[in-house]
Amino acid sequence: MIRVENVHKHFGGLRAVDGATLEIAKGSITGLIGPNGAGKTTLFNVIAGMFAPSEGRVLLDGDDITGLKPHELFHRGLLRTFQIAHEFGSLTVIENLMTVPANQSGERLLDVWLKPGQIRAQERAIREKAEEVVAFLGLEAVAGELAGNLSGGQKKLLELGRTMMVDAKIVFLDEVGAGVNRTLLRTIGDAILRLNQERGYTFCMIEHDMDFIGRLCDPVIVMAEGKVLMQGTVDEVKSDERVIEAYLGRGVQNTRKVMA
Amino acid sequence: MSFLIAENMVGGYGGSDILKGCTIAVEKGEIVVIVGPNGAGKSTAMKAVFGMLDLREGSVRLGEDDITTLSPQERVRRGMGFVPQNNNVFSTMTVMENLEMGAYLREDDWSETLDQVFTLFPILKEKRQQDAGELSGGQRQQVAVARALMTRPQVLMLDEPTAGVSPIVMDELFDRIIEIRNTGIAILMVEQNAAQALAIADRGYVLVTGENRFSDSGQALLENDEVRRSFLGG
Amino acid sequence: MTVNPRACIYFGLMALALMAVGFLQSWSLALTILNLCLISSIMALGLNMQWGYAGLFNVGVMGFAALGGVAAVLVSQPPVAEAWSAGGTDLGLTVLALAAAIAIIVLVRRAMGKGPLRTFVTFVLAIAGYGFVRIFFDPASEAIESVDPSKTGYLGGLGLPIILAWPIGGLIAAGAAWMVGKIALGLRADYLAIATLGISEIVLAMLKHEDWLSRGVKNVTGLSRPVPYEIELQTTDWFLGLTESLGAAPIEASSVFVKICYALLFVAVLGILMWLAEKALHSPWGRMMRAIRDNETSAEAMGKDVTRRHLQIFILGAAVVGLAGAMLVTLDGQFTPGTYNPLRYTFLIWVMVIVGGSGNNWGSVLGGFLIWFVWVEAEPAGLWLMDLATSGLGESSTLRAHLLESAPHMRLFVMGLILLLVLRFSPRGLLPAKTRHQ
Amino acid sequence: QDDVKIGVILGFTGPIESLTPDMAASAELAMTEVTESGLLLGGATVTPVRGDSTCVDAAAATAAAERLITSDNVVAIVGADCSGVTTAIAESVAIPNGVVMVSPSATSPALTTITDNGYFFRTAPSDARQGEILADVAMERGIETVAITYTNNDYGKGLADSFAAAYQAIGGTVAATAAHEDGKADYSAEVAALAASGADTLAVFGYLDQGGKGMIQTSLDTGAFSSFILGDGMIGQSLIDNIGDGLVGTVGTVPGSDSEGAASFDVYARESGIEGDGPYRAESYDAAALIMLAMQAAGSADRAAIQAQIMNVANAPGEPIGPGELARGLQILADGGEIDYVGATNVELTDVGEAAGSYKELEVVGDSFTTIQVR
Amino acid sequence: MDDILNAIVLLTNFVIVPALAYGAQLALGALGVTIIFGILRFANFAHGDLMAFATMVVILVTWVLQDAGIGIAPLPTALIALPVGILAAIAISLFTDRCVYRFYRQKKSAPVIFVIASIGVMFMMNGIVRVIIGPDDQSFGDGARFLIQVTQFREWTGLKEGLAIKMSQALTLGVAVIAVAALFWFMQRTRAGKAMRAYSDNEDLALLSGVNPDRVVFYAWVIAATLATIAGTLYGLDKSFKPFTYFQLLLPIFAAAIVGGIGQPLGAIVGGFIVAFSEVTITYAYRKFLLYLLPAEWVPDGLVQFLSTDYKFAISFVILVVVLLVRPTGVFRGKVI
Ligand SMILES: Nc1ncnc2c1ncn2[C@@H]1O[C@H](COP(=O)(O)OP(=O)(O)OP(=O)(O)O)[C@@H](O)[C@H]1O
Ligand SMILES: Nc1ncnc2c1ncn2[C@@H]1O[C@H](COP(=O)(O)OP(=O)(O)OP(=O)(O)O)[C@@H](O)[C@H]1O
Ligand SMILES: [Mg+2]
Ligand SMILES: [Mg+2]
Repeated sequence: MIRVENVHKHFGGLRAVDGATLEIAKGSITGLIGPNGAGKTTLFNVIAGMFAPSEGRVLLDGDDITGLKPHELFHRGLLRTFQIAHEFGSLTVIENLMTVPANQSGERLLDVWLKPGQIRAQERAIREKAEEVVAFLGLEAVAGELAGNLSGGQKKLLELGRTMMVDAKIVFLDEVGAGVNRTLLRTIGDAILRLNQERGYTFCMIEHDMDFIGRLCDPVIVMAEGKVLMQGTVDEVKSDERVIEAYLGRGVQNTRKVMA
Repeated sequence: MSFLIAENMVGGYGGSDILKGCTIAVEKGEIVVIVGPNGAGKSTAMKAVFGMLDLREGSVRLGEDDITTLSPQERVRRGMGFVPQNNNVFSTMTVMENLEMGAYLREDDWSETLDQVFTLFPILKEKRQQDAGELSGGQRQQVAVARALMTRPQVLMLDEPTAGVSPIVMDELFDRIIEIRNTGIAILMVEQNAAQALAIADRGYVLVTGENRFSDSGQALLENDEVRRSFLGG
Repeated sequence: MTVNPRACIYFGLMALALMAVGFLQSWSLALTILNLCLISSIMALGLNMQWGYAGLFNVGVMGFAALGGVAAVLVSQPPVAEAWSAGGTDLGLTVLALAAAIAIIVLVRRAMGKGPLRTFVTFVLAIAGYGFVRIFFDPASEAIESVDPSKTGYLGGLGLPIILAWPIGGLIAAGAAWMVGKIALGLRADYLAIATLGISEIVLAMLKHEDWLSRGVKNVTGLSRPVPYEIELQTTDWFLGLTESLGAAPIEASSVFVKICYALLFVAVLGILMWLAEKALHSPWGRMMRAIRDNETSAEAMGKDVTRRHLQIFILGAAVVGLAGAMLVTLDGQFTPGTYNPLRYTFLIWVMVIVGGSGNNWGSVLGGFLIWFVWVEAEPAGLWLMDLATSGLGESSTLRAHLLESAPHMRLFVMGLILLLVLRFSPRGLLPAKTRHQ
Repeated sequence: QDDVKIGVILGFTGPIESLTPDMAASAELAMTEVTESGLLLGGATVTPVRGDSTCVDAAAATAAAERLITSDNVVAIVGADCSGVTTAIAESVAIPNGVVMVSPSATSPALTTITDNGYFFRTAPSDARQGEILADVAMERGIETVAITYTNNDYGKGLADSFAAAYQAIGGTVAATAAHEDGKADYSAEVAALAASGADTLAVFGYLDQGGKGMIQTSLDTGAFSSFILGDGMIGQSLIDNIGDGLVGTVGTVPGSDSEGAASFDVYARESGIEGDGPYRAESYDAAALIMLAMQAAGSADRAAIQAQIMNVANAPGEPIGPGELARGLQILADGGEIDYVGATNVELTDVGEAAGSYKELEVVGDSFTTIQVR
Repeated sequence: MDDILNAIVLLTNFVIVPALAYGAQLALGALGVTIIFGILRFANFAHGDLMAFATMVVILVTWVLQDAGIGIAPLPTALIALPVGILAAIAISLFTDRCVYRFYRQKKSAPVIFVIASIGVMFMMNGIVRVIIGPDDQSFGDGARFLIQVTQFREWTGLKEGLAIKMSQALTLGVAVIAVAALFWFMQRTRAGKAMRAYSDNEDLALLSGVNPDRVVFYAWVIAATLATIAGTLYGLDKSFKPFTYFQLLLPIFAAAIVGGIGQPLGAIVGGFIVAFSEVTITYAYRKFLLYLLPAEWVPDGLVQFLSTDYKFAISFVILVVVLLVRPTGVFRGKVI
């Protein structure tokens, strides 16, 4: 579905992404892990059109999408969330969600002035959908709150919620789990699975919580120093020496770690 | 009587109260972990303890003194250090300058602390001339913790220090926190990686809608089924 | 839409203030102030669209207002036949030459691939084109400007009713905004500010120096009016009859009547604009604009074409400012490029938007009213204050004389004081934008 | 009626704010003189009411005029100053309300043809004529090439145009022309460009405490020009005081005559702490004087009555009246006689109600302007 | 050879020296704006009027000194009065901060609120200065006016072209260089400077590091007021003092600050020179210059001027816009509001 071919992204002398080549299969939930600073987020940014790559190209269903703007990619069904939440701070949670759907006729000024009826109907539908998402994420209590006033974890949830407002083909999740309560994260994991199975979403997610990755992802891609280190199932990855060395550490065997 | 104790805090951001009478205490040489659902008021409680939020009720005491009305920078002077959840680095300053700012109030020679910090987070030594704003998410988090360590506090408060850091760094961080605790510093920490955090905690609080729901030793909380199911994802 | 009680109170107070002027000073003055309040409101509304809706930091209000103003000249003044015959041909050639130059540049750019070479060639061609166009343009402008320079010296306008200049002024400003936006909207906040500031200075420099078009600093006075002249009214039978039946003095009545006519026109324009603006702001479109203002990156990732939306709102806002500029020139009856200075046409409008409450259309209208009112009434108020403050000094004191002498400057002082007071006690403006907090 | 109000609308704030206080003071000097004489309409006092024209903001200026006319009920207006706001006030306030305006300083040729119903007068001559006279002065002194700089408004531009046209018509060469904006920080670019033209003489049509001064200062500092030709806005002692020796030999013209009028006004004004030879001060005095004399001639402070009498008191026949002699004029009028107000600037109004204008040719000798002749 | 020297002197006299001096003047002003922007994070529109206020105090003191016959010829007397002016400027800055800005700081208002508040302060200061000293032109310079005079230079060198360097120009340039160096050192190297940068970056976090915000704000105003006084006085010595001109100076100062990268002291200096040089070089008429260098028949008839001085401001803004398009945050990566 997505093919990344020899992508480089350099900041001055720093090679944040340094020749990454990988593929994300249709219908999969692909995990992307790697040490801090491995270039995962940067790669997402290149794929999602935030940065132009210094070199290389990105294909979506065989079409070259390198250099397309984020909003164009959105219309092709490519969505992403941000590692550091990017909410619309002065809109309420509900409004944040209602802003997402594309092609709202209410976003065209002439329609606003000339076709109020049509807009009202559309708005009703969108609002219902947004309320569904809010309920799902357990944000009812803050539905009318300005998104800027949410707690760190709530912002993360909202970030995820936005991708649920439209029918996406592929969703890139950048550390949705960081800062989210683990009980809730389980529910989110269930939702991701459901979206994947019932609606055929493809996911690619960056995550540091190996339990979460282990539950959802197959395959897992490991990045280090801007390159793809390896790809495989969770178990393959977990037992790979290089991955343990660079990323997982031996803390799993640590005496502190009482929980299995 | 604990070293740092915030009792019966009530307050919020102007609208309705977020904190509804919660109490948090930490002893010297003790790690206390706060867990709870998103939006429970954990960060708010931390800010309140640090004086970044006006309390309507309740008091904060450090050692013998009532510090409820002191300003945050006055609390820093008294030996409190804090890593907030968001916006926790100086993004237009280099990593090195971030660390220097951590040592801003220190009169003594802090080069030793700096060495310790660099051994803990080797990546920071490598990137010390880079602006913190250009770091990856996890690297920023490391800078934030390192900055707080540089203050050499008596009480160290961390709001989700491990959010977004890789497992290997997280383990090291926890190891390090234990070491710090062993030097007699009080540590108060909010965590969503709750299982790992409670494992090293001496005591833990579960905070829900601004109130203490459970408080017990870390081990006991981990073993409490209800807590595990509802809050630890287990 | 619910009625905001606070808005009612403020607008009520504003009405009272204007009535007080009517009773204490004169109705004619009250109406003069009202008319300018209305125009200021429209200008503030335009700026509010750019800043309040979309967060575009436009500090070039003056330029758009001036472009709107020049429309009044170009639409309403009679054409100057001698000037057309003196320079018309050359001017036609200039237009052709310009079109040709642009066409060549566009073609060459199409033919070449992207890269520094293309930029360089474009640059060289642009300079050559500039030289080429000037071959025709220089004699044209010279010929036109030498036609009776002390009276005309320009091409004149279309000789149409001046009211048409309002929408046309809006269009001209919109066209300029399109160009400015294409160039500068990629810049971020404060950099956009300085770019727009600069561009407004450029627009003004052109209006001042391109005499063949607008007479430049020699000014165009005596523009036609959309309403009757007082002098004519004073000798018109039906009007005299009217004043007689009302028992009013014809001279005062005529000037009040004319101002009421203007006021009605302005209110109509403001009413229509407000309806459109309110509809837009409280629609999904308005929500999208606020989202874009909050976080462009994220809006872009949510499928909103931020660049296009910015351009759209920038053009709309500029058009409204241009419209107001044309209305102002119509009311003044003259177009004087020297009038335009950033203090009066940019900063004062900004003060209106902020004091009113940015993001809120009603706030802008209120800000327009309040600030203009203060701007005018600060002069006598300053004098009065000074008189009061120095009354203890005795009639012959030189200090008192000096201070009274400088009283006009108290206008600035009073203006500043009021601004600071409003800002102090209502930092988000008198009518803050509603943030639906629960 | 024992208290008559006369409006004084000048740009007390804005670009010419440094010129206006003395202009207003001169006008008010005439009013005090009349009040103290106790002869106006059998002992009426005259009170000035000031309004701020801002010089540039037509909207604010009309509002100020509106206030003076409809609220303070002034019977006539001395003002305004800059041509733009003057036109705006005249057209939308003064003329519709039937109030006389006498401007001391709006010199734009365009004002000659404004449809004023006879309500607009000015004691300053139109610029068109000054340009011709200055051209002659320059040519007679053997200056054959000049560079021109003018303040970028209708006054500067108009004067520069008329000077250039007249000068070229009698064989002079204008090597370069550059406008300067008043109140700006730096004029090196303008001076540099003008200097490159190769001319030695710079004609400056601006204001002596504005850009005009800056242009001269910069020219002297860089050695770009050594001699200057000055328009009326540049004439004043303060220019010499500020700039010093470099100006020696500079020539200029200023409206006025060598009548004892101008000199005695200077002396008279200085007693009240006004520098009487500064720009437009004498004109301001005359403007106020004309209004009050017309009032006396009409025997009433009625607005229309004043308008009807302005021309009569300004022009012959009648007893000539100079500055400081208003009491005498009032007395003659009270006794039913006729006067010809000459005033400080040799007032003689053309049939469209503006000063016909004689000009003084001045030269800087030592450290002051000296009148060479009157044209 | 002489021709080449003449050409160089010509260009130096009419382009380089004036542009350097003007650039330095703008730079000093821009430094003050940039400091406030960098630390308190708003564009201070009252800066021009702060300069006017400070200069007014200097003038008043200078007059007193001149009357008393105290001076330091050949340097201007105003330099002795400078400290008083600086103190007055600091006092009024701190006073306005206390009465106006502090409130918004505590409320964490949006930067544009500060900007508008500063417009309010600008209006008020505008009024105060005019009420005290009046709107007129004031000259207060004394001492030697020139370092080198045109006639002297011609005599010394025997060249046809002359060169003038004014005392005030040399002073301004020197002071600007010293000021920026000192400021740079202060901000980058000293503890207080680092605290200021930290504060400007992330106010809350600075508090958590123990930075005393009141101290930072105090320093910021002290520096800005000092710079304003120096800039205003030097400018007044070079040209003359007039409140309205000081207000007008604001636009090029802002342009300079922004093109250099706002919040960056070095940027302010570079920005000042970019604005000044673009104004002078692009509108200069190169005919005379070319006449020295080329055979007469090669030199075109016109003035060889790229653009008329009418478009002087326009052109400097065009350059600004171009610079910003190429480097969207100014020459030295500035901040964004
Ligand atoms: N805008 C930028 N300018 C300069 N360097 C950058 C920029 N953005 C990222 N980098 C550098 O690129 C490298 C990769 O960063 P990236 O954010 O992609 O890491 P990551 O894999 O997402 O790490 P994490 O797990 O910590 O989020 C880092 O070393 C970072 O310092
Ligand atoms: N600045 C603010 N203004 C208003 N309300 C706020 C603000 N910050 C937080 N809140 C509200 O206070 C509540 C508690 O927030 P807090 O940040 O303390 O949660 P938390 O327990 O730290 O959650 P998380 O684990 O997600 O970080 C939330 O409902 C949030 O919406
Ligand atoms: Mg990342
Ligand atoms: Mg939190």
